[in-house]
Amino acid sequence: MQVNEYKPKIVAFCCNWCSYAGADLAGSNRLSYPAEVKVIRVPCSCRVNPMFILRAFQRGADGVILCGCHPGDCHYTSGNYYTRRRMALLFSMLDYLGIEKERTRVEWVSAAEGAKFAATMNDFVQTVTALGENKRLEDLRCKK
Amino acid sequence: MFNETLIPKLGVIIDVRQDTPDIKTFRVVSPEGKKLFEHRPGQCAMLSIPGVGEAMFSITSSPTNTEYMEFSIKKCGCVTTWLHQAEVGQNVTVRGPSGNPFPVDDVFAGKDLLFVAGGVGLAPLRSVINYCRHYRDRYGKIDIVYGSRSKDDLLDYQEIINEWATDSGVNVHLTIDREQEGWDGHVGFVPNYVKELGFDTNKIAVLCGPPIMIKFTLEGLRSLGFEKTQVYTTLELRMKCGVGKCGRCNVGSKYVCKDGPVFRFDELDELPNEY
Amino acid sequence: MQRIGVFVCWCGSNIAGTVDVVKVAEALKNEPGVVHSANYQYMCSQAGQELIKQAIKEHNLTGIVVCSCSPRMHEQTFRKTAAAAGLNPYMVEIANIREQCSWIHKDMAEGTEKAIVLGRTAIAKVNLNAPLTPGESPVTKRALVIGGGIAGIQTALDIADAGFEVDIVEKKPTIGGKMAQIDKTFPTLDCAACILTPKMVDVAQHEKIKIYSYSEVVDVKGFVGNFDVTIKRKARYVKEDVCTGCGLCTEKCPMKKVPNDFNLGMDNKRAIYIPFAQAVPKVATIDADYCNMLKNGKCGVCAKVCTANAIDYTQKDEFVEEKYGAIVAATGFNPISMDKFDEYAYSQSKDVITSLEFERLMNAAGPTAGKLLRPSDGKHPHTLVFVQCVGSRCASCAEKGKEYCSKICCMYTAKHAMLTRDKYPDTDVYVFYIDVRTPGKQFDEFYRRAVEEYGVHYIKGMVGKVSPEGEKLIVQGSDLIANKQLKIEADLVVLAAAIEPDKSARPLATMLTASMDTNDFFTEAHPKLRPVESPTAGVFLSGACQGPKDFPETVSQAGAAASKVIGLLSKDKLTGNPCVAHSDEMMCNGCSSCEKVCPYGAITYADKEFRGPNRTTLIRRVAQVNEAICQGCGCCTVACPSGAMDLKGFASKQIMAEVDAICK
Amino acid sequence: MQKITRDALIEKAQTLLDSGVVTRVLGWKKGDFDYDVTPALFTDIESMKKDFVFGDFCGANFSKYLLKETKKIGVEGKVLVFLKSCDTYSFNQLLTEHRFDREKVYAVGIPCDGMVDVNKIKAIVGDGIVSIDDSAEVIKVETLYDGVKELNKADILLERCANCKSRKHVAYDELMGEDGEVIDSNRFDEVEKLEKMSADERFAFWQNELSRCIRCNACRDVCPACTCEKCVFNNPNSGVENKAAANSFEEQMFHIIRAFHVAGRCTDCGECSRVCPQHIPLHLLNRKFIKDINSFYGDYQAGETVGSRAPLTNFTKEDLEPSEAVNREDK
Amino acid sequence: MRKISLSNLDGLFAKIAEKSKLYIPVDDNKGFAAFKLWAEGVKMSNALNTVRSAKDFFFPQMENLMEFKTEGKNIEIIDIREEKEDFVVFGVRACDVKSFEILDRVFLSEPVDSYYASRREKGVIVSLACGKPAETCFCSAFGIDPATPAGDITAWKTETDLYLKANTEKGEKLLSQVEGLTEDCDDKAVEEQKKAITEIVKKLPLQNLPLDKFGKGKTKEYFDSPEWDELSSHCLGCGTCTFVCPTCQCYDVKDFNTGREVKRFRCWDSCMYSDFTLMAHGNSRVSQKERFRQRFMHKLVYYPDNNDGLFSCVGCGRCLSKCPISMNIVKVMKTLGGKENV
Repeated sequence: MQVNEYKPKIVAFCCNWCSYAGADLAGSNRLSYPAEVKVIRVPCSCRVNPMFILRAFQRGADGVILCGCHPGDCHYTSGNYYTRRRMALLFSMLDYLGIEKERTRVEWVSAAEGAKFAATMNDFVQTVTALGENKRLEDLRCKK
Repeated sequence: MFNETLIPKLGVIIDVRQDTPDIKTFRVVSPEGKKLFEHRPGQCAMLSIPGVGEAMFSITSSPTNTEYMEFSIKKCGCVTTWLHQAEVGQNVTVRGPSGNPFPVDDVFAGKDLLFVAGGVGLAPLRSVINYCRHYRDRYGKIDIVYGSRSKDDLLDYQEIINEWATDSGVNVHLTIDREQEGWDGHVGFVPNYVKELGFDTNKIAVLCGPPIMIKFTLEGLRSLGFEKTQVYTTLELRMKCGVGKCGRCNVGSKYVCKDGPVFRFDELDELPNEY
Repeated sequence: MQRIGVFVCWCGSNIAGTVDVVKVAEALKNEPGVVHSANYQYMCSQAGQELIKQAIKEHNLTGIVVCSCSPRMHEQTFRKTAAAAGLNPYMVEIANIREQCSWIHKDMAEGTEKAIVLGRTAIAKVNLNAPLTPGESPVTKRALVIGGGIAGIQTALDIADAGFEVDIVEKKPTIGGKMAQIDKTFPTLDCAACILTPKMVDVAQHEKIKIYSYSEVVDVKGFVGNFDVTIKRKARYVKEDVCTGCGLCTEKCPMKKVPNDFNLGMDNKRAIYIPFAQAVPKVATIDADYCNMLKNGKCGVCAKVCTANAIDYTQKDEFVEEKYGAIVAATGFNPISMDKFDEYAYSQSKDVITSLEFERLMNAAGPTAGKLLRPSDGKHPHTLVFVQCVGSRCASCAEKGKEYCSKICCMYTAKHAMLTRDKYPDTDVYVFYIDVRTPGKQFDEFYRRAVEEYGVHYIKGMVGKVSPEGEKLIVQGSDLIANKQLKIEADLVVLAAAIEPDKSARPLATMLTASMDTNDFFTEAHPKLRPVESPTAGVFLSGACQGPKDFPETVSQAGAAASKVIGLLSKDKLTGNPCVAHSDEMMCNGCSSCEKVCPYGAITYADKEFRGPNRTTLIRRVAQVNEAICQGCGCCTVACPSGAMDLKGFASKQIMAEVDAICK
Repeated sequence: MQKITRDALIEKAQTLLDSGVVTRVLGWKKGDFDYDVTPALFTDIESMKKDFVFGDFCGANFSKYLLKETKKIGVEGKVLVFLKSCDTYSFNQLLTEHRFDREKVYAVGIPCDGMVDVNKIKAIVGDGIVSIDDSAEVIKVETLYDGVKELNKADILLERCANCKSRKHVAYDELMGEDGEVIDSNRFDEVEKLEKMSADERFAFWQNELSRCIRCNACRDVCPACTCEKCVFNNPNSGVENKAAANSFEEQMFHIIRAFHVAGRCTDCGECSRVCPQHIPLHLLNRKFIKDINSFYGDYQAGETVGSRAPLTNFTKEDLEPSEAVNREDK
Repeated sequence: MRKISLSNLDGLFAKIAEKSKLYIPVDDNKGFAAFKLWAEGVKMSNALNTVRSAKDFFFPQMENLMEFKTEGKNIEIIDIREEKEDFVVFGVRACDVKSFEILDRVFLSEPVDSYYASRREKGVIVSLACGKPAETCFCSAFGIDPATPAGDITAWKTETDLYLKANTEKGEKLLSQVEGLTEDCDDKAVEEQKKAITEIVKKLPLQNLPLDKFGKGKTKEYFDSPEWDELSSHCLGCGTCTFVCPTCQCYDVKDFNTGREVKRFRCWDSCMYSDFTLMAHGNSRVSQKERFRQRFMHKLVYYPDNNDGLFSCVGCGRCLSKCPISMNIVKVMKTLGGKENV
């Protein structure tokens, strides 16, 4: 095994009703995706504050992905619509500040889409790995 | 590189005592089990838990105690809340001593002393009281008036009853704010009690407690004929550095952490009313 | 500082196969707050749970982390375990090391490392957990049904039959709604009145049901289990409890030219009227816009003839305040106005009518006593043209009509065509359609009978124009299958007007803080899983106010809504989800951002007094969360810029601690 | 546009004070130089006649002062505030957010043809300004070292005035002079220029700008949208509290979060950039959000009306996806 | 007195930079100056002064003090102080040089602040006379001579040359390091410049501040002045004045938990901030008025009280040009000090 192989840190926020269940389904179906992805369960994607995303980057995350129910399917009827607006604006701002836009992503994953969850995570990890370490939103104090 | 006052010493909590429902007394020593540093009665120290914060507390044990230091701490902010859930063996950091002590060896020497405290206000006075009790022959008569909301809120109750009250020449006057079952002592607010007790003015008085108690006790003492030059108190303000540099604990030109916390009332009169 | 116990589950080999559970338990021992760490084959088993209970007692634990399967699987189990040992159930967190770790990773080292991180993350969260207690609120055991159509009637009957009191508020003088105006029902062709009126009588006679007819809901306050509703009882100038419904006044009233809205204005009624013979309550009502006595103080005939002394010209609108535990919206539908469809000459010719008007023409109690006669000249029509989708499926003409399919038109048009041909075999009946949609039991068979047995001419195509020419109506349309233009000289044109929610629904939704879609249909709490509930707790949806429906669908939804209401009212107390939003009033500045994004209307504002500097009192507007309504999505927490709004159980600090633990 | 004069404002104030419509006046007080006017509260006409000034340096947005002024305890009557067109947008936005009691304010709209940036003057004439005569379109500046110089007002306008979005007053009790129009300004040009850069260039640009930040909070404290009781950056429990930026992350964090918190609420009043002691073009952050909101969700001007629903507290089912937002050609 | 042709300024800088880090005022893209590390090609600003003061060199806005590692109940205290490098700050104006004396009295008084002291020890200050003071300058009101600034070395810049004169041992040492580049000279040109500056200073508008009204022992006189209400009424409570001020030295000590260790750092704080004196059970300075008053009373009364009458203001004028609402110490002094004259 290669020792120096770069492994990104990925934080995935998943809503309890769709995406977290989708992640569970991926597990039940033994669909593998890289261990670098760690899921944080939130009631709804709309619970995710931009501050959480910045916090993750500060603490050393290389990529942050937000998963919620498909628009229209929100357990709380409208939460993900707000998420969509908030993240569209936030990501656009990060891009505007010159931060790689590939480091952040929003994906809608339903409870039935275990395969999509795994595929999304595989793809995201691949993308972030290609980008390399997060340098533009890092807090050196938190790095080893 | 020379010593830096901002860098604390390591302390270990070796005993936690629940004094009242919201006050605990912590006994702190160095990791080697020794007393961390010497202090004078009335001085303070900064305790801190890294990541939680640092705060200033009176050293409540007497300087004559050579084994350890004690801090009586009321739960109110985030450092104190954290400390209240700490257990024996917990490390803390300690900086000090800070500030000026009570003038126990000159001004107080040979005099009758009156200590008036309310609630957790006994904490800063405990070190002076025990110091004066330790050197009992250096001082005249000692009166202690102490009051709290209820019997349960009296700090160091056992020590007061079993040790202070039994000393010769020491008179303890306890009071609580409201009648309570199992309490046959005095009931009423401290300032009134002080007036009722009607002390002679040939003594030094030391006050510590909530601002409202201080205000009315001082008025009471004045009506008994005390001069402001005879009355001392200790102040508490937001502190950070403890060495008079960070700029926040000043009252006028005086820094509480450096020039205080002990002030005489005539000195306070010279300062603006911003404490 | 918490005293946390960590319990790592093997799940047989499900977890232990790719995660070194012993190592995980060992590694997590050193995390902040952890005082006990154990592993066991099946934590969810009786023995495993016992292990946890014992540890709670033995180590005086204040928090628990179970590293096991998904919280969606056993979070409840372990919460109950904790509760059984005297620990607050919300001091339990699950680290999902099965579905999100052991099952997806093959490498033992990798799986173990990740499991440790997931465990650490859960520990970081528990360190900031606080015991939570679900709020409780009492339930007023009475329901309000708004709308007295078939949906409202069915819902009310079902609730009342379960033993709960129900009030129906109906804005018209009688309940019955649209169904009372309908002649026959598809696909069975039984008489609408015959199946509806017995139900109306049931309602009237039911001891648990109270009808507020000729009334409207004007204010709703409160929340699930505890609504305070103000009902306006419009003055009908007839004492409802005195009137016997004999109908004498309606015959003697000299004001004869009052358009009869029950027959859609196709005939007249008197200024004092009973809408139809089977009306419930069967009480007369005076139309104040036409009554001479009320307008000019001259007449008083009805009072004179009324033997029961029921007439009261001085009656005023009354306001009644009632408490309810649940509210059902059953406000129904209306055909859209044909004003914008002048190409069909609706306003130019009396012989262009809507399908609902056609129902009245065919109805024995209608303006023509059931004879099919042209409204213009009372002659028998020979050529009838039915136009489908008038204002429905108007994707490109949204400003005129509706984008959605009105769902019922295909079937009732088939019914109309069939009944026409059945009663009047001398007629030619044409139906212009875009598609014929017949997904329902016996629906397609019904439609085919119309075509095959009754010889109705179905033409796939649109009608471009209807122009009156003399006595005839020239219908120009296209036949898409034959690919040719058609011109039909018709005697009567019937428009299948799209249906839309009743106009009263929008203000009602605002009062109920229930959400609506862009078409003003009520939104359901979940389109698939909670179709009869509104997102606002305690508000339920019955019938066409939620979307176009036919009778069977309406009745089944009405029953479903009733069962939800019964479920709610059968509880003495409502236990909430304790993971709800909470506003820190010291930080809130009352900007209303949170309120705007709350899908449940759980946030209200109050002016509260705060201590200001120098012993002053400041009054500030602050947000308050009604825990009984809040569902805990957390949308408000992000809308709030100051962070005054936080979510219990998923607090910002907790989530950030999880982030930190993962990234560490 | 006719220029409003100091005397006209004093006269207006006098009328309103005399008739009892208002009891006090928010205005500008002259300073030691011709350009350092200070906001002040006047309670009588004599002090106004003595100290009140109005001219090209009265850029400060007074709408936020209404929060404090209308909450004063024991003070009777209304406060008179003069609002430039841009101020009226902030005024409305604050009303939308229930931040002050409209009943306690008498707002007089005043025409404005742009305010002047003293830093731009100094950049041209250098230090040692003795006097500035701003009574005409050509502004005369006298310095210790260089005598009198004449400057075109257009060249020395505050950034926000050079890119004025509206001369229309959207809120007032009374308007002095004629109302202007909403202007189809070029205010997004700078944003577009940045958008056209590569990510690396943008990153370098912002690093250079933000690294100057001294976290004095002037941008926040002057901002009419920043009216939190306790800012997250002051709150030890928020998880983002910080007093001084330790590194570029914290610099970015502060400005991203601040811009996000005012997104959809920012009226583009430009005060943040005006007061920044380090001349960081903070408006370019806010304008980015405004521009994105306009292009993603349709034109929206915060403060145009009272009670409007901000874009971030609203949605449509057809909103674009975040991935589309960052990959848009026209963004 | 030594001199060097301005054309060889880069040579001088290069020479200094050989031995120690050299910081000079440099213009940014908008023409505002800041001290930057000199390197080949970095040009000195012609601006009168930097936006930030020079106090950063000894009292940086943020610095880590120590670290802690915690595990279970145990805490480990790690002293992270290390030997500082030598550095030279070139082009410090008279006002900022004076500010070091004011800061010294705080940080170097017992108990000495070792973080400050170690930087102070390693830093060499080359001051620069102010050829063209601005209208906001009022250093001379505090007895500071912009024509002859203090510092380890004083420099004067004429059209053609830079004149250097060492004032301290540190200065001598630095001058000898660059001896080869400079030449001995008389002080004629310098004296001329001094005279010119003195003439200009006389014309500056803010020279005659009522300083005699302030200073030691004036607490009672001003503390309860009704003027504070109006002066502070529109203060935004931001930290601009304190952060651009060369003498403001209040700081906060905070902890940052990286997840692995706790870094205790100090950073500038402002007495203008509402949380400056906030405690769990209240705030001794409840409103902006008290905070505003504290700042100016400290500069004009409290500090002089504790420091032999020395004011804690050097008249640099930064707060005059940077305050968002143009409120500043001059207005405070004129309002409070002038009240008897009215």
